[in-house]
Amino acid sequence: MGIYTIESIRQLTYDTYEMTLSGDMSWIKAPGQFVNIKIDGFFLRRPLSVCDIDDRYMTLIFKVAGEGTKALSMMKVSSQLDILCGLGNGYDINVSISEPLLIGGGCGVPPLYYLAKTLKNKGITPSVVLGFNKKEDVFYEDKFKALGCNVCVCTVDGSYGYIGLVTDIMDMFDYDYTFSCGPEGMLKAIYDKSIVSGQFSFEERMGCGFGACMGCTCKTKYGYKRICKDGPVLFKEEILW
Amino acid sequence: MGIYTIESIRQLTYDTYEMTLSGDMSWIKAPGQFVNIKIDGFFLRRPLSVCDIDDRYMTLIFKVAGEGTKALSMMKVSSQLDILCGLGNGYDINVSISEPLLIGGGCGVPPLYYLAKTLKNKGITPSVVLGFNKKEDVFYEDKFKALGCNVCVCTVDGSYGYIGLVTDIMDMFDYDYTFSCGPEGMLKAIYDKSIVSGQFSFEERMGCGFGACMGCTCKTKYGYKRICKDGPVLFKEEILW
Amino acid sequence: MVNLSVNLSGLTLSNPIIPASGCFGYGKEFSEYYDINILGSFCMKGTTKEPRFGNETPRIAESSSGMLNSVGLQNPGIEHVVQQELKEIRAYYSKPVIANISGFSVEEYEYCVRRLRGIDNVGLIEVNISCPNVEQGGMSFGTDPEMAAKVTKAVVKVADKPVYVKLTPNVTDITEIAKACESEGASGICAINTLSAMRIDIKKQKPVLANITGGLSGPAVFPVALRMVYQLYKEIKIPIIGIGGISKVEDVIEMMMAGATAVQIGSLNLVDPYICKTIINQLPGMLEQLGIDDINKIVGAAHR
Amino acid sequence: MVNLSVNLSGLTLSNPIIPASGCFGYGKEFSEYYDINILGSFCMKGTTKEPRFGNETPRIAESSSGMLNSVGLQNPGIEHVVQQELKEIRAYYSKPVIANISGFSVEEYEYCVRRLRGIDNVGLIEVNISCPNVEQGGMSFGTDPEMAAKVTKAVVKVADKPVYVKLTPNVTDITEIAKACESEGASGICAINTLSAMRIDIKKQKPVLANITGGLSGPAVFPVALRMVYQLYKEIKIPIIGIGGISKVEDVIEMMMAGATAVQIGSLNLVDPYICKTIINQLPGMLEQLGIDDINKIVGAAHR
Ligand SMILES: Cc1cc2nc3c(=O)[nH]c(=O)nc-3n(C[C@H](O)[C@H](O)[C@H](O)COP(=O)(O)OP(=O)(O)OC[C@H]3O[C@@H](n4cnc5c(N)ncnc54)[C@H](O)[C@@H]3O)c2cc1C
Ligand SMILES: Cc1cc2nc3c(=O)[nH]c(=O)nc-3n(C[C@H](O)[C@H](O)[C@H](O)COP(=O)(O)OP(=O)(O)OC[C@H]3O[C@@H](n4cnc5c(N)ncnc54)[C@H](O)[C@@H]3O)c2cc1C
Ligand SMILES: Cc1cc2nc3c(=O)[nH]c(=O)nc-3n(C[C@H](O)[C@H](O)[C@H](O)COP(=O)(O)O)c2cc1C
Ligand SMILES: Cc1cc2nc3c(=O)[nH]c(=O)nc-3n(C[C@H](O)[C@H](O)[C@H](O)COP(=O)(O)O)c2cc1C
Ligand code: FES
Ligand code: FES
Repeated sequence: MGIYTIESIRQLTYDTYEMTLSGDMSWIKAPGQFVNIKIDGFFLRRPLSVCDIDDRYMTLIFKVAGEGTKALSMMKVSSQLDILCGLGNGYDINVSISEPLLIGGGCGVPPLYYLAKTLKNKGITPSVVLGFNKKEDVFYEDKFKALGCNVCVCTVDGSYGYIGLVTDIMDMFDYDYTFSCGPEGMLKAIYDKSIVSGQFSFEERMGCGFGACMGCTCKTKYGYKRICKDGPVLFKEEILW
Repeated sequence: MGIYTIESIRQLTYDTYEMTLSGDMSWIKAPGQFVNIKIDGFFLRRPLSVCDIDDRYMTLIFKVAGEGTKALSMMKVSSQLDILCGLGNGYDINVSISEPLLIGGGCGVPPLYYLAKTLKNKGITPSVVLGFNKKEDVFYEDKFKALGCNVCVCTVDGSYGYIGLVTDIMDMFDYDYTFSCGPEGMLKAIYDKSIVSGQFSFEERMGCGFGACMGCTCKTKYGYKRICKDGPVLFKEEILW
Repeated sequence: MVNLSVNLSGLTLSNPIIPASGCFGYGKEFSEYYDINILGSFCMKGTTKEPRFGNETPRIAESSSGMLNSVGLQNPGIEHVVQQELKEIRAYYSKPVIANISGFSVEEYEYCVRRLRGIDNVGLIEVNISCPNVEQGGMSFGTDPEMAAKVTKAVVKVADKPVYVKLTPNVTDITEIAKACESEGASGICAINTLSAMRIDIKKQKPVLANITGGLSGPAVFPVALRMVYQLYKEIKIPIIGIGGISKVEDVIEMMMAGATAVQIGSLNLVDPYICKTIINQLPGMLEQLGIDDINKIVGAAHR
Repeated sequence: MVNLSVNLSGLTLSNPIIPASGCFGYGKEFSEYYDINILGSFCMKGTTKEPRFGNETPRIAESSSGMLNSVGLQNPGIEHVVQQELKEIRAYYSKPVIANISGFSVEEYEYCVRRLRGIDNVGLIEVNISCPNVEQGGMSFGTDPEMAAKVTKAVVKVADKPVYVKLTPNVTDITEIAKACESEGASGICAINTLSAMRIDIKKQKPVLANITGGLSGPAVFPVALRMVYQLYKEIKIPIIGIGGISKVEDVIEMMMAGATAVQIGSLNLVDPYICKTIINQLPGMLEQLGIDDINKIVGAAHR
């Protein structure tokens, strides 16, 4: 737990915000980990994926989904937040892969950015598929491109990029592994379509976010797992739908 | 109900603060009225007496008595407060008096300041007795003096001014009427000691502050009265202890 | 245009928003803040046969997202309410109101309800068998299905308006009490009254309330109230007025989806006197956003 | 120096602060945040005879100053708890813990408690007859004094540690249940478990929790828990562990003044993993401020 200072808030789309924070970043060990944020007036913390991080700053991207994220979006620069950091297992990048495909849908996109950066640092440049509902929802395409990634965007209504779902365009790429994050329906579709192995990041309503309450448990082939502690990332091989 | 902006916060003693606010002052009709303040994180509003007011600004003085007033004391200048204004009957100054004595104890002092000012404007300069526990608690002596009032301060431990209770020193003045505000024990002592008529301002835990919940009712000689609506000021003649 | 009007056993309300008993006085104080004719109806402070002072003060305490009260049914008695309050109300409220009745014996309930016969600005009678703040009577009628049935039966017999029975949450099984009332002819059920609760002043080492315990209300109790309304909707056929912790337009919709035909808002009026007006203004927009054109369509929706 | 140590039926705790069952796992996650040996004790997640997955997700919802859970007693079963968890705990917690036991029949309770015989890092057994989140069993034992008595009797007979029975607030009269347990030999009472509650997702028009209802906990329930502990203290002689909504040091003191010998803190651990440490650090100062040199002196103080 620590106190973090809001350094900037920027509106990315009509309902999505990018926030950078400063504070103790040493808790965060892997891409795909998340933080859990205390927001004044709300009892439970709000989990958000780490979108980017360096020694001093952390970037989060969040969609205004309800009252809590709405309050977060209205916070002022230089105010402070109480955040539990470095939660969850994160993506395991020590798997033997050469052509990974990163697939993100909506507010599942943020953790893939730090993942792409980390892979890049390891000498692997991933391809990226980003799916949104419509043109107005699209964010971070340029950021991924700036990393040198081959990026493809699709929208459900075709108002931007390719028309359709991420699964409609993922075969435009050669890939030997998938890293994905997004709504469960999307994850399931990727699971069903792709013939290679991969890692999938899940969401669940959380009590604690650090493994104490059993609020977020799911069944896997290898027993019960807490999305918050043993996840949010699960390997394709263990997933039970 | 209205939104008021904090213009200044000043610490008067180790636990007492003076706050000035701007906003719609037209609700307030009489000295002795109070306001009811919504403080973030607390369900019930906090009642505070109007200490001073003009067209544009209102002054409140409050002691940090618990969590709510503590939070209030830490608010920042230029932030806003949701306040119900102009509550209660206030002191009736249309009584025929020539030498009123104002007697305030601790955080019962604030409303007497606006009362003194109002009397002054009517051409009556009241005498003032202020009682505190100890030297460190004393505030506003100079403010009353600046109005031209004859002011006498006493402290329970004698560390400042006269030693003793307000009732020990009130007879130093000639007076034909009392206006008092302070702890119930003090009010009762004044009631018992003084042979003239007077008005007494009471405190009670409140649900609404505007007469709707019957949370604050007391018995009087003329029936049940709501401290918040029919009070907080009661006439000596109606009080039942 | 979204339809907001609902029907309570023949009484049509322009919208389902009703200030709850004890939190709106006789409406007068609020009529100074806004024109209260926009309300579906409002519920008067609880009335008993005889005038009552109620409990000693302090009667109010605070808690996280809630408040405790131990007012103890302070009221001027049914005679005064009929002769004076109900007449004065006409000056600022032109629709029928809801009369909330309490008693310390079946006869007292009956007496009060009989006294309300023929009074045309009373549209509905709410029989409070759930007040936790009085010694005998009050809640004790609401914790025993037999007593609840007895009161209901007696009152229904003499009433010339629909009788709604207001239940306490301080029971093991609220549906059992409701069914007893339904079978004796209650036209509807109001749920919930306050949860029995207390606070202690740690400096004085004494209970905050003079009455020791009081009733907890406010947002803190909302999920409990919602659960009970949901349970009731499964078990009874008569309409339910959902009460407890409602503080925003979304809560109204949750409560109706749980099974309430209308809702009452209590404590929130005390801290925000404009809350009912605000919610009534927000309702059409909120429903439109959810794609609903008639508010009656959401009643019980969470059961489907 | 203020004395903080309290005694629960022979088990001495260095202070009265105990994390509550289901909100502290087996302590491991918290031991990564701070040295949990500072705790008076801690209560393990509820254990049943057989391993259980519990209810489907979502299992968590939020409300004003509170949360709802419908975990439904997920646990690896008593055998695994005895063989593995209780052994692993020794690595990071050197004092005796409290074992929280649930069952779906009297036999299951008895089985689990028997299985705990001779295990020296279990200091106390907490018999949970109050879980609102399981179909049969659980709370149904806690709403009927006869059933409560039956479970208590069976368990006390086979236990080699003090047996505390954990009660549900979802009853008309909690003292009646407590007295039944006391008379069958319970060494103490724990109160309260969660209040049955629900939330609805208005966009989906469906309950938020897969299990429909869940248990409300957190600051919202504090005044209800406090009232029940106060009532219990009047009616029973055995010690009470006060549970429900405690979020700060003042709440601990209120709860003890109401009659609790020790307290458990549940939900607050989930949102602030350091809460018990913070409160333990603040206790001596707070008591000194109140002029109290021995915490035992405040137990039940509000009754005097
Ligand atoms: C591991 C993890 C990582 C996430 N990362 C991101 C991210 O990077 N960007 C982003 O925009 N969103 C992310 N989410 C979703 C985000 O947590 C929710 O949108 C947010 O909690 C909604 O809060 P609210 O108060 O606005 O909504 P409300 O609906 O008012 O919240 C009510 C309760 O439900 C919970 N809740 C609601 N929706 C979700 C959800 N989808 N997942 C989990 N809990 C939920 C809230 O936390 C809260 O407890 C993530 C969720 C998880 C579990
Ligand atoms: C008409 C009126 C005028 C007042 N004017 C002033 C003033 O000008 N300056 C000042 O310092 N104080 C004044 N008070 C007292 C002030 O309202 C309390 O000190 C304040 O409410 C304490 O809030 P808290 O959250 O800090 O304390 P807590 O003890 O945490 O409050 C808990 C609850 O008790 C209520 N409460 C606690 N003490 C009192 C009290 N003495 N009177 C009424 N309710 C109380 C609070 O409002 C709250 O609902 C006045 C009270 C009344 C009724
Ligand atoms: C100050 C106060 C007084 C109340 N008086 C009554 C009453 O006289 N009769 C009654 O049936 N309910 C009474 N209630 C209960 C409310 O009508 C309502 O059932 C309860 O407060 C829950 O709703 P809320 O959470 O919206 O306040 C009172 C509640 C409060 C807070
Ligand atoms: C997520 C969660 C899981 C719980 N699991 C159990 C349990 O297994 N056994 C039990 O007796 N109580 C369980 N409880 C109830 C708590 O121990 C405690 O009685 C209740 O939450 C009230 O305390 P609080 O308000 O401090 O949380 C659980 C509570 C929560 C929030
Ligand atoms: S959210 Fe508590 S264990 Fe995962
Ligand atoms: S505080 Fe509500 S009537 Fe006085």
